[in-house]
Amino acid sequence: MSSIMVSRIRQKQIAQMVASGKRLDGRGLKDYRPIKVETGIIEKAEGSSRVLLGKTEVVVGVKVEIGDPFLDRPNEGVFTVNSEFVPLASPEFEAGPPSEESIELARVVDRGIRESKAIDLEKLCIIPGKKVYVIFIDIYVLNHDGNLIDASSLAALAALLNTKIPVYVVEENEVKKTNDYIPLPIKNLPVSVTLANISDKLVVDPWLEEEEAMSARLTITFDKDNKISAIQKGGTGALKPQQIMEAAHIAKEKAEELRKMVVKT
Amino acid sequence: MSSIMVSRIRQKQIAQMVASGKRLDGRGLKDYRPIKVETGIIEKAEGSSRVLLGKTEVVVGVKVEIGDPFLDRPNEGVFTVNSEFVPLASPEFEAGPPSEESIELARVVDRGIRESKAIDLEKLCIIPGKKVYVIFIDIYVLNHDGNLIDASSLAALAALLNTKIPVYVVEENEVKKTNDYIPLPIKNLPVSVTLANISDKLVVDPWLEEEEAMSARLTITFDKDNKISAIQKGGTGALKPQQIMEAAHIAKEKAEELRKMVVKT
Amino acid sequence: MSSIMVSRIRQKQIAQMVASGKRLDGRGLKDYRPIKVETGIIEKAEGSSRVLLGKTEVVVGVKVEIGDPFLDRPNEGVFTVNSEFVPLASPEFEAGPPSEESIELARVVDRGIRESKAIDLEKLCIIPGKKVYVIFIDIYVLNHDGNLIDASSLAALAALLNTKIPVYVVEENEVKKTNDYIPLPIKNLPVSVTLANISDKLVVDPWLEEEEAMSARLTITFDKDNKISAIQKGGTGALKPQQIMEAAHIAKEKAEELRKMVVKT
Amino acid sequence: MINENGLRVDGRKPNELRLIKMEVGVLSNADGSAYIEQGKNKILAAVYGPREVHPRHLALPDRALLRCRYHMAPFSVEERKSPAPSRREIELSKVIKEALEPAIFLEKFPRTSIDIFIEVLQADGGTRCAGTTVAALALADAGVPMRDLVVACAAGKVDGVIVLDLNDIEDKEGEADVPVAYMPNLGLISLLQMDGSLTIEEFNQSLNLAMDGCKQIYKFQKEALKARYVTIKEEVEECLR
Amino acid sequence: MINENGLRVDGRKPNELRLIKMEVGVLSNADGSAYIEQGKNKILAAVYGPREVHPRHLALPDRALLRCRYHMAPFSVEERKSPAPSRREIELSKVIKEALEPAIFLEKFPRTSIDIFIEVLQADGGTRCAGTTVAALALADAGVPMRDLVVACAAGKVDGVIVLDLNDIEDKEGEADVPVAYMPNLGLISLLQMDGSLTIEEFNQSLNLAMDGCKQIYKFQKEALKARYVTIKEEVEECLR
Amino acid sequence: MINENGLRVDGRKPNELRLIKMEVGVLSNADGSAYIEQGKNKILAAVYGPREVHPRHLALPDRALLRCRYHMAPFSVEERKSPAPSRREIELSKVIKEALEPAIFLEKFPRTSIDIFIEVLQADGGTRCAGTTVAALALADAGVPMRDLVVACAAGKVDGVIVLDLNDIEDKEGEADVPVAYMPNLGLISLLQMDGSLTIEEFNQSLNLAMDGCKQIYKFQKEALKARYVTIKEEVEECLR
Repeated sequence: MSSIMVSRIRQKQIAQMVASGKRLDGRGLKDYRPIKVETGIIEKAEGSSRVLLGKTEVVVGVKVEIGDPFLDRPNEGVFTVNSEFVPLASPEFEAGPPSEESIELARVVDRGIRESKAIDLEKLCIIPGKKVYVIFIDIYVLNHDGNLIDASSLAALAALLNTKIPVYVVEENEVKKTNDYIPLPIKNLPVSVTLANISDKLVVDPWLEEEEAMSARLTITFDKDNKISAIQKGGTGALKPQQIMEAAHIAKEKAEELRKMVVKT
Repeated sequence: MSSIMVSRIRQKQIAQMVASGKRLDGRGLKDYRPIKVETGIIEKAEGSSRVLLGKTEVVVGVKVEIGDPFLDRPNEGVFTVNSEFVPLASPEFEAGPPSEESIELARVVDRGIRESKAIDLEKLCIIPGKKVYVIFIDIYVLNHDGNLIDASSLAALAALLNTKIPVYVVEENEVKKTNDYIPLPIKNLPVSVTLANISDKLVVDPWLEEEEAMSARLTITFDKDNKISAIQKGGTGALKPQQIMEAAHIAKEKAEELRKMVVKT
Repeated sequence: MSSIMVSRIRQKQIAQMVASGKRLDGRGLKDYRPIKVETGIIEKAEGSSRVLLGKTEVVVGVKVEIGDPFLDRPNEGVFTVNSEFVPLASPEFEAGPPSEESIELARVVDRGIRESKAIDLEKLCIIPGKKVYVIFIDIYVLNHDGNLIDASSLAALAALLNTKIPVYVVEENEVKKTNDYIPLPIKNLPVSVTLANISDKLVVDPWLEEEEAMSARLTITFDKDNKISAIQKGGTGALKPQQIMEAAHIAKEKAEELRKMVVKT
Repeated sequence: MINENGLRVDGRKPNELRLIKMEVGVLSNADGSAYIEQGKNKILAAVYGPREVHPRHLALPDRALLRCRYHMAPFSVEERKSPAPSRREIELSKVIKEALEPAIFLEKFPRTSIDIFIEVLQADGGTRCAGTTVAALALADAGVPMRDLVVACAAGKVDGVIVLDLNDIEDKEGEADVPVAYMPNLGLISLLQMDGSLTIEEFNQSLNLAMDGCKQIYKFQKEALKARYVTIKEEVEECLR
Repeated sequence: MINENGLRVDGRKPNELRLIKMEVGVLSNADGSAYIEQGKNKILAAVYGPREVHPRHLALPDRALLRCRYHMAPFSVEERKSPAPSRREIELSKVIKEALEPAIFLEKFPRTSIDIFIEVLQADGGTRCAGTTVAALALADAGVPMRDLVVACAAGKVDGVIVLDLNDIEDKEGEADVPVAYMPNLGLISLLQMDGSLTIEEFNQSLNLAMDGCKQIYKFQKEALKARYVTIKEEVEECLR
Repeated sequence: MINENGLRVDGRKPNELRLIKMEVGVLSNADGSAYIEQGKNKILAAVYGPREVHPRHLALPDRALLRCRYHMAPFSVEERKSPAPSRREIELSKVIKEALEPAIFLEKFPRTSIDIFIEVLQADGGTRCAGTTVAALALADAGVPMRDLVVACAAGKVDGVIVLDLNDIEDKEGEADVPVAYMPNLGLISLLQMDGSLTIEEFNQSLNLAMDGCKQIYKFQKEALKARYVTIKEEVEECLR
């Protein structure tokens, strides 16, 4: 029996279970897998974290450099989110330029941070129009067992909360690094929650085989004030409007739970 | 019957007609297809044009920026010609880095403009050796039905004539943009004419199927004073010297006709 | 008989001969092929050389420019070694980004020069922290008949010894080129010697077919004071520790011989 | 950006669309094509296929391979854009493909590819939505069998007001943007993104307003398709360009 | 960098290894995997295969194709590293592959590939050696049949003294670095590089010291493999992370 | 750039070629090879084929696939050139291929490729012409059956005078450059480009002068081929390098 056939049968099995309100791994439809968050695991990075979401494993490293501001934002620091689907994480991942999935992931995480104004960029200006902090947030997927977006956005937030930035002084228009470090100024706490549509039901935190069985995926990012900062629908299927609103309400609740896991860390 | 066979038969048919002085689309050997030139179609670009040459369709956009001059030409502005064969224009075009045909096209158009000194580069210097105007001429092929070179060089000229550049003032060595615009200074009007060698006869403005049937192609660019500024032979065949001189005389005449279409616009 | 079969038989033949102390081309195990070194062959380059090692042919060109120093070495010039395996040199070479073999070659030659401090980088500073000489050493393989590393490092050394750099003067913080040239300051003379392990014997300077028959390759670079500056093991086999030390002693002797060929040039 | 009369920077009311113009069948080489102007957006779409897949190993045994490339011309934006695809263009290519895929009977054409090319000639905010709308027209023009058309429109929040079909400035300076693609007969949403800051209630309003916008644009789509097939061919060709 | 008591910058004696921690079977998707910490080095290795070769034309008729990718995370070094493979990473991928290849019975799996991925999460000098050591563990974990394990360690010269297992500063500021990979039961050397300046005699000492280091690390390798198979599975999984 | 005696910057008369030196069969791996010096130009060409096509899907059912790569060494020009092919090199590869193609009986070798590699070691103006001339020799050396040789030379206008075989300075500072490739026995022109400013009459003169130059260079080509085959092999090999 071909592996495509096997996976078809498996997908049917998953769909039937979800239709009857159950999941193959025993979780309830709105349950996350066990989550573990560690921080400070990369001493050479200014901030870092590792998140385990079931068997999905993601490391985020934050590096801090000095660079130029954007022309239209002379008084603000700059950050970028980059994601690597390194081939040790999955037989599906290949070395080479980032895949569209990897780019989508990084951009969804980026939007959550950017739109919630999680990083206080105005505090990251050193010389207006000339020198600002540049924050590199690198997402490194080490094992792919589904729902990389939630694992990555959680890891990104944990790593940002863990980040210390060097203090610089300006002497005669020259920037000088001191030996002091202060925490990266954080103003908000965006957390994303992803739901999959399987058999017309919404399940939270789909694992890999559920992702193969789902028709569509919806990721909603909530900030600390329960406002939505980002949404991304994925997958080749479509959703009913009422499903979307139902997903939003579930996500709001789940986001609060997840946020507590990171902030307490 | 394979599509290669069909196209062979078609090529033979075209060759036989040309041998008897006729063309499959009813044109005389020295006739261009209907030409339509529009300008100012992209409001956000400093200059733009669209040229329809039969079913061949090309859009050219001109963007103007400030940049560094070349080291050996400190008092001159800079221009570049770039061409994109986007895949919506033909089943033969592929996404990715520019093909050799696309690069050749851009370089032939570039040579016509550069060698005829069409753009008055010396008027495009803002601070000698430091800041000059940089003119980006982007050729966008939207539908490929043959003779892209003539359509593109006509569109490039039309777009340049349509271009307005912002006026800059220099205050304390800083360049400041004003709200004024002036026309891009144009000194010459290069126009290219392409002929195909089919059945040892020269036909002007080959369309796609004629390009497949031709043995060689010759493009000659004339400036407003009837001087040749650029020549490019293409195709895998060869030409007799007397054919080349014949082509030059035809092209001179045709170039004048085409030039009038653009200048009147 | 497939070409793979042919080459297997050939490899066996080579291995058997080496086992009995002989080589297919009549050389002794410790003999180099005939070597010819020419310099100054590219007049437009600041330094150049051509080395023939049997049928292996390598050209090295040295270009000298002005550029920025590394941040952590403000008082030193910069050099880079680059290698091109151009497709005219071998049916195995392909156009495109450098292969891992090409990168390895360049880096082994680079290490020999860098670690022996062959170029006196401190004399290549023009304005500390701002302007230094940048030396480009480009290795161009024209015919590949084995042992590219030794041919290339010999050619690189010959080209460096042949290099004249333009004299610059600093006037009001501006760097000005004069018409004078001085020799590139050279402090050391690294020479690499490569041995192949075939039938558990070491042979010096393997040619192409020996490289196909060898289990491993060892390159050892000695400086003028008989110190080792670089070592690189290659190939998919392994070596005994005593073989390595034996190789080191052979290489030391051979390196002295080769060095005389270049220095006398 | 909302004045005392409740009007927007370009004079529109909050729930008002920009001027929209659509044309179907505008390119002769493509199997299907369409053109849209929505505000200052000017976007072309072309469809090639179902056709042989290149490279072949990408072919799917049970359905057509759908591919989509959203691309912006270098001159389409204020500052010249490099022609190489940006990360943004790669993401949008993916979400537009996923917006169109549920509408297409891909299973009817196993081992083939259907390739959608969207070229933004001028960008003025909302290009992913207008690009989706025009790509659906090109698919229809190519005769690709579809469950429903797909039509897209954004809503969002500007100066505290929920507004429809944001233009470039509103998109950049506004509080939130919610692009939505909708299959009007199936009542399903196939593209949904959001960035900015909205309460759940505001998001709900935006989603509903965007669907309203989609339904209005759907009428233009149907008219454009009718014009392609009903109006006399000569007349069409004349007014297309 | 050697103090009056003959101790090194991190307090080690010349012939002393850094702290080493190894774990086998740490990733669920890979066919084999392992993790190593050596000083501040933190490195993961995964093995996929023997499996079908992609692209197919690379398949070898008489043996498995061995491929190796050594790669550093952008945050693994002081200054952020671009994720695109550097020339250094390409060279190290090659020498590590050649260090492992003599130990593997590739001829048992014709027409397949065995792919080794090494990810350096944090780099502290000696990553090619630690990467080789951990990759050998991942190969064993994947059940790839091997003639011997491969274990790697560097020796070198710092402040005139021949020392074992150089850390980042010693590597950069020292006089020479000699990375060595060793197959302890076969007594063969499969990786050897050197840069710096050494007499033949000093090189001989370094080579011998590096082999001594390899033999010590080999013990950790065996323990880690034992832990993977002998210790109760649950316990292993708990302490792995 | 023309002095009172009507002589050019390098002392030549207007219709005088630069010094030319050619050698055939200079590389042992290639199926055919040749070397040319024309003024300070130093150019190598190699031909591989007819051989199997890689990648295979490029093979043509009815004739050989001709490919050509014109490439400049980084050290061949005043300012170091990046080794990646520039747009200029890509264009020249195309026009040189098209200059050689009409001379080759490609139909004799269906499903194979003939690959021409031209490496400019030193550039001094007119490299595309000298590259075409030397590539034709390499094709002949490879035993590729040809209708005619191909020989190329430029003419142009410098200080108002029509001159032959422009060198680097004349090319850059002159009024026009007309590179021409010619098949001397067929009397056909297979490469023609021009840039600068010429009346039709001046162009006619340049074209004729370039053809004259080609005919002269053709004699050198024939001698070089003779030398390859007639002269005693040992002698050849000695003087080649």
